[in-house]
Amino acid sequence: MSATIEQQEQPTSNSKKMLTAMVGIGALCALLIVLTYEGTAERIAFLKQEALQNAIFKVLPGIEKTRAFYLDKEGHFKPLAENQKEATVVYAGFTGQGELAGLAIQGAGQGYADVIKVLYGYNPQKEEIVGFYVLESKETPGLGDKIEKDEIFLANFKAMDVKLNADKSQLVNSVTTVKSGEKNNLWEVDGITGATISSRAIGNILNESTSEMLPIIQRNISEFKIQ
Amino acid sequence: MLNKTLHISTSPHIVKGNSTQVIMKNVVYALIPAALFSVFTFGLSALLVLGTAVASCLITEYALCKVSGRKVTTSDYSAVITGLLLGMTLPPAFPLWMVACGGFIAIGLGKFVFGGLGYNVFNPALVGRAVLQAAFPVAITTWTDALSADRFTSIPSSVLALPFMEPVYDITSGATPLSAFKFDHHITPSFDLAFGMIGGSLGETSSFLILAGGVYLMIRKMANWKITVSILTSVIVLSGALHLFNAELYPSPLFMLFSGGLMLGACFMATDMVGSPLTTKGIIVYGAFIGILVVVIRIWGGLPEGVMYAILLGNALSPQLDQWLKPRVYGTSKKKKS
Amino acid sequence: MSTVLEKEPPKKKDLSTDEFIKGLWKENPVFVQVLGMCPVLAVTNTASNALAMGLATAFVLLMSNILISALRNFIPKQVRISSYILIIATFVTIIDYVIQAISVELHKSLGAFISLIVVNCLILSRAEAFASKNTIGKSIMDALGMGVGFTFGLLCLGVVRELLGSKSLFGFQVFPDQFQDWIVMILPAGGFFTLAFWLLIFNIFKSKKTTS
Amino acid sequence: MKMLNIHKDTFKHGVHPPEYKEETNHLPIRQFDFAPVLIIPMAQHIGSPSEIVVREGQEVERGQLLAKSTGYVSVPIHAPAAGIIRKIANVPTISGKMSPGIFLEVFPFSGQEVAEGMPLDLETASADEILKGIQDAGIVGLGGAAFPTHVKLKVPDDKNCEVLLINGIECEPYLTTDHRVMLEQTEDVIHGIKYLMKATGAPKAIIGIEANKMDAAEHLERFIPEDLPIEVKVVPVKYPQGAEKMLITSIMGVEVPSGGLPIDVGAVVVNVATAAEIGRLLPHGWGIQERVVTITGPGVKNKGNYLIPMGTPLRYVLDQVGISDNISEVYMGGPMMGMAVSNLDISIVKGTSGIIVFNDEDVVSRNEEHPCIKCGACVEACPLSLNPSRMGLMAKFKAYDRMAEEQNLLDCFECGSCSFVCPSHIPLVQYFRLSKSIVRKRKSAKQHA
Amino acid sequence: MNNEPLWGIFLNACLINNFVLAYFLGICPFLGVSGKVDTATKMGGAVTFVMLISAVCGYGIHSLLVMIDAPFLQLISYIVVIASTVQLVEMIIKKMSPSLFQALGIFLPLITTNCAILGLVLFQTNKGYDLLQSVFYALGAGAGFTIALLLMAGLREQMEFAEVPNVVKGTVLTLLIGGILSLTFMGFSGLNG
Ligand SMILES: Cc1cc2nc3c(=O)[nH]c(=O)nc-3n(C[C@H](O)[C@H](O)[C@H](O)COP(=O)(O)O)c2cc1C
Ligand SMILES: Cc1cc2nc3c(=O)[nH]c(=O)nc-3n(C[C@H](O)[C@H](O)[C@H](O)COP(=O)(O)O)c2cc1C
Ligand SMILES: Cc1cc2nc3c(=O)[nH]c(=O)nc-3n(C[C@H](O)[C@H](O)[C@H](O)COP(=O)(O)O)c2cc1C
Ligand SMILES: Cc1cc2nc3c(=O)[nH]c(=O)nc-3n(C[C@H](O)[C@H](O)[C@H](O)CO)c2cc1C
Ligand code: SF4
Ligand code: SF4
Ligand code: SF4
Ligand code: SF4
Ligand code: FES
Repeated sequence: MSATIEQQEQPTSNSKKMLTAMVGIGALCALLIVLTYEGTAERIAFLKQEALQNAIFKVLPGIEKTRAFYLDKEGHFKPLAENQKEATVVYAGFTGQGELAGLAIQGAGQGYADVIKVLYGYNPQKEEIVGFYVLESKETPGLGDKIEKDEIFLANFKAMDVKLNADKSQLVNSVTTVKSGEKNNLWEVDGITGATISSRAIGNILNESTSEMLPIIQRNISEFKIQ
Repeated sequence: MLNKTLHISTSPHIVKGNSTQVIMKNVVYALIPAALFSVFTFGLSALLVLGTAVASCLITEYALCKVSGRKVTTSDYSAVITGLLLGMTLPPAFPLWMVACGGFIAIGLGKFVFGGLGYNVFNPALVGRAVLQAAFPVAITTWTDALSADRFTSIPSSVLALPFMEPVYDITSGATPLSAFKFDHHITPSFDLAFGMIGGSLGETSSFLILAGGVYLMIRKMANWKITVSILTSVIVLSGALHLFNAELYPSPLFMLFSGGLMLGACFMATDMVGSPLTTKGIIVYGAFIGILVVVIRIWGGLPEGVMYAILLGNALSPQLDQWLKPRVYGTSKKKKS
Repeated sequence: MSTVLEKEPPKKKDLSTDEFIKGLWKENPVFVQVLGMCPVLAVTNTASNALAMGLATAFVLLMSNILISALRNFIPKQVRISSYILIIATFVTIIDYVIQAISVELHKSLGAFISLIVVNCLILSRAEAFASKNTIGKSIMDALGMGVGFTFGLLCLGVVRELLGSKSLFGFQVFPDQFQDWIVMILPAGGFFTLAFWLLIFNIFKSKKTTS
Repeated sequence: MKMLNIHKDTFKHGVHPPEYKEETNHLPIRQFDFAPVLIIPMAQHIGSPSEIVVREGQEVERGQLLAKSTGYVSVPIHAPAAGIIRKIANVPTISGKMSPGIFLEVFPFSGQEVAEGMPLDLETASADEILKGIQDAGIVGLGGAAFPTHVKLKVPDDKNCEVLLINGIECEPYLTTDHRVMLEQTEDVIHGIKYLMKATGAPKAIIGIEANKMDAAEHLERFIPEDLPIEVKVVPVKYPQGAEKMLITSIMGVEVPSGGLPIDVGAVVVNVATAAEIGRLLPHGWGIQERVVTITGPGVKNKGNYLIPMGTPLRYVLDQVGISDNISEVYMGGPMMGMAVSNLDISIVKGTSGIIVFNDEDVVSRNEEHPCIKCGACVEACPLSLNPSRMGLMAKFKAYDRMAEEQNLLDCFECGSCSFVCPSHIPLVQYFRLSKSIVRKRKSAKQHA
Repeated sequence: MNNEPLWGIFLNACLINNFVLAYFLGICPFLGVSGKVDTATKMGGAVTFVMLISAVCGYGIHSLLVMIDAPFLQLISYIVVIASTVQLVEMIIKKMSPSLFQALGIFLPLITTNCAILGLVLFQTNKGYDLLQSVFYALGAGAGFTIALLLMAGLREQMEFAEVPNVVKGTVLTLLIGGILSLTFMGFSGLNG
């Protein structure tokens, strides 16, 4: 680190004094930071894990264990090792008996204010979305943030029809958002008045994510095993 | 006879016709037909909204002048215009207390803090509306259907909502042609658009009367026709090109022209000289900028309507336009800039 | 609240109390110096965010003032700014981890603005203008005064914005259910308007005082 | 007959005030009676005032030298009538300042023959002799500025005069003096142009006339001999086409550089009445004694174009033509640039081109002033493409130096177009006049310091 | 990890979530250096330039930190890198083009402690942009910053000669104009979606 600092200052006559000062301060700072990091890392990791677990349990009701899988380049799901970082990760939820009960999938897309990130639960047997949770959104409080809290809106995702066609290549009915109160089919999202844009964004995110992920998941459903 | 004391004034000793006050008065006249029509289509609530808007603007202007010890300027009609135009941009079932807040903001924030008439850089009525839209986005996008049967006998309960309380809607909320287009890809027939049998703000529903008022002002040289023409032309050209390219996705220029607040904006709001550039070149670019932005926001943006934002941005850009398109002073070379 | 502060006569004898008081009122970083405005506007959409941000800043201010004051004779002139930045960045990193360890939610709502305390001009300006020239004791008082003054400023904004924007205070509902939220207050524009509003009040108050 | 040269080009911007010329433009020039006493101020031209060479009680002939020039930028003054010098005292002038002046009691029964001087033959005289002759004749610009003409005609050694522009534009409303001069003193005009061309060395002359004086243009066209390189060009009607910069742009298509003079683009501009005066006086070696003045306006009973002796008191003039009971303001010059008269004891001088009398109801200056609404009318009017709106605001906030630095204030020639169009009735020109004088004062103070 | 299109990133940073008007980054120069169009232009140029360089360096640093797995050094290394690049840039410009240094010189040190720059690098890391995306993000943010600063400067120059009430003059008016501008920029929302 002190190397980076040196480059910032031109060497002058009393450069030795400067060097000692900077190295000294650098060392002190590094010490402080590392101490804090070590002291808090565990708790932070725990809190983060807890938050994620909570979300997964929320979108996949009735599961007892989870395991993360990633999609490799050949289009297969592999268990995710600890600290491994991959682009596409899904979380499989298992019942107490170790049976696959559902998959928690992340989706993202442009909302009214910024990108919205969601996590939704997919039940591969029933071919339904069974749960929905907003991971991140900057939608307007009081308007767009109803997508996180509005009971009626969240009810859309208790049992949403996302059936694939016979050869498992695409959705039978794409997910669409309709005007508030006009929902007639199980694959439709009943919009929120005053937050049409946000609710439409959710529909789009789900539609995109399901069209892309579900065919792959269904093809490789056997790869999700608890151990 | 010749011992009379003479007055002295400085040249020039003759002046051209219209004075500021006369211009302002005529803008009010030009707005009245469209305002009356909105009362006809939306009934009592429209009357109340317009009345409250004008009254709150006048009261605010009077109060602020008094408080700051300035000359009271309520008689120059400009606050009346601001009030009328603010009212025209609001939906008919808008709570009156919010209208009053809008009037206060329009004059206070939009005009007074800048130094009063002539010094404001943004269109006061639109500042009022922009704040209202950001503060109460639900109320300002709840539309009543036009020509409801009981419009002259009953007042929607939302209009009379208690101050600072959330309005309760007992009306069926309709869609505006623009939101119907944006969210449902439904195009309203042109006839309905032009003659106002549609939902929308008070001043969105009678494009023809507004255009007529605007033309009256332009003929009397009280509004700059170049602004209006520049806006409308750029809207027609851009949306026309898009429509030719893909008529499914992009609505026709006719729809663009007569829907939403474009006419009101182009004839009465963008033409407010206070916020527009001084030079002819600047004015034309300003108009084109507004027109293009309206189309862009309507077609690609998140919001169904963009006239208000386009005009406010045009206002913000005006000083720059004046600077960039500053005419070369006679007898100086191009390079010399200040 | 402000009038109460105004009436309190500065205690002449105790110099360190002076340092404390000036940050609260006469040199209030938000209302008088208008320093470090970015967090002021960005994270004051609720009172709790404002408080957390204020305290975090105050913490960094205090710790870096202490350290810089302690090291003031050791740091050569040429590298002092770099050293200050290094020290400040260290404490910001620390408070960042501490907040994460307290609550992930809170960390999320303050977002990148915790990290941005590094560049808050208030801290660097106190380091340069005060801590580098004064004893640890005085620097602590200065940092406390400025920190509390800054937190007070943030709270003034946060309270107004949260009350009007979501009818609550520190998350507890204050106004009745039917109260119409002014959503603009929690939007960026609301930040500008609220700060302008407080400065306006301040100006009116000052001009009244000078005329009377 | 040559085809009339109708010119479509004109300068940018400008305004179209109502003309009001039809009331006097058909009225031939009439000789005005001599007033019993003529009051002749010494400061009636730009430059240093003339120095009196006569005594009180002295009898003078018409055309005799009363005062001599006191330097290069100065001209002599000649007696406008035969009479006796009654008094030499300070007299008021239109600017409000006092000036030394001569009270000349006119001999009532004199034939008023003009005393012969030193004739100047066009064929034999050199350019410098002509310039000297012009100065000796006391000639100053009759277009309004009253700047000594010989100074203007002197072409600097490093420059060339390529064209002599004769200014017959007369763009001010109401005024018709130049119009009548072109119709009635045609020969003098052409004779004067010959002198002027010789004096400046200009190979050709162009007479610029606005399209509302087609009769004068056609008349001149008919009169100009085929072999003379003199052209008549008719330009569209627009104020202030008569300003020399605008005239040069309209006719030559070039711009006089900011801060420069017409000669920088190879032109010298002379008013048509000035030319006529040169053509009339020089062959006889006379001095200037009278000039054509349009007297008009709603408050005047006998409107017309009059040949009035220099020094005739304004009070006498108004008495003779008759004025209405409710007069309110009297202007010397046109309504766009002319000055309001505060004192009727001033007299007609060489620079007086018109007298306009307004009644109470015609006066516009009492219109209430409103704030500038940024309508841009003034910007569209200013012939120099200045920004009067911005300058008006800057003047209000006393940012005079910045007006000069950023807004080219000193280029403004106070034409009044901006004030004329301003719907808020802001006295813009008045602001600019004041600002210019303050800036000039500060500049010279800085130079002296 | 992020597949936003480049134009969307640019628009987002420039207009929709303008750094100054929506994220409140760089408020101090927005309030302080927006009095004159001329200086505002130069400041905007300088900030854009430094943003671009910082974004590239920040991307490099981030990759490095991921490699050595030391996330806790992120902030401190970012700030050090930004400070050094600014100083390096200053030195290079001084050598290469004294006239440019004349124009930008006074602004460069100010930029060191400008939160918009640090904010940019932090956000780009949070969003997981790759190098090209980061460059577009920086260009958008810089352009947006410049636009906001220019608009404000134009408006403030206009307000120099206005009868602004005394209690409003100065920072209050600037903030109010900033608020209205911020409202106005809301019109761009959704343009990238
Ligand atoms: C300040 C403001 C914030 C807004 N925030 C959101 C939002 O977060 N989500 C959203 O969908 N629409 C938002 N909107 C858009 C309007 O509410 C828009 O008119 C509405 O989404 C249209 O839906 P409606 O047809 O149901 O009224 C916002 C508008 C404004 C003015
Ligand atoms: C605004 C303005 C308008 C003028 N209009 C005329 C005009 O119509 N006719 C004219 O002869 N001179 C006019 N002048 C004066 C000319 O610029 C120029 O001084 C004159 O033609 C020179 O001739 P003189 O010196 O013989 O008077 C005007 C000047 C100004 C500033
Ligand atoms: C001090 C002074 C010096 C001048 N010198 C010259 C000159 O050398 N050559 C010239 O053509 N005009 C000269 N002029 C005349 C002006 O350019 C101009 O013709 C005169 O002021 C009247 O023009 P106007 O009525 O258009 O303003 C001079 C004027 C002044 C006040
Ligand atoms: C043609 C014309 C259009 C106007 N448009 C508006 C407007 O849109 N909003 C407004 O508040 N005032 C408008 N006014 C009135 C006046 O110019 C306005 O109150 C000033 O902006 C206040 O300084 C208009 C005036 C005229 C002459
Ligand atoms: S006073 Fe008028 S008529 Fe005379 S020269 Fe000037 S503008 Fe022309
Ligand atoms: S008076 Fe000056 S500013 Fe006004 S129009 Fe004439 S030249 Fe332009
Ligand atoms: S004409 Fe008058 S009101 Fe119009 S811009 Fe010019 S000064 Fe302002
Ligand atoms: S960082 Fe610079 S611009 Fe911002 S407040 Fe501090 S000194 Fe001012
Ligand atoms: S620029 Fe953001 S805190 Fe100063």
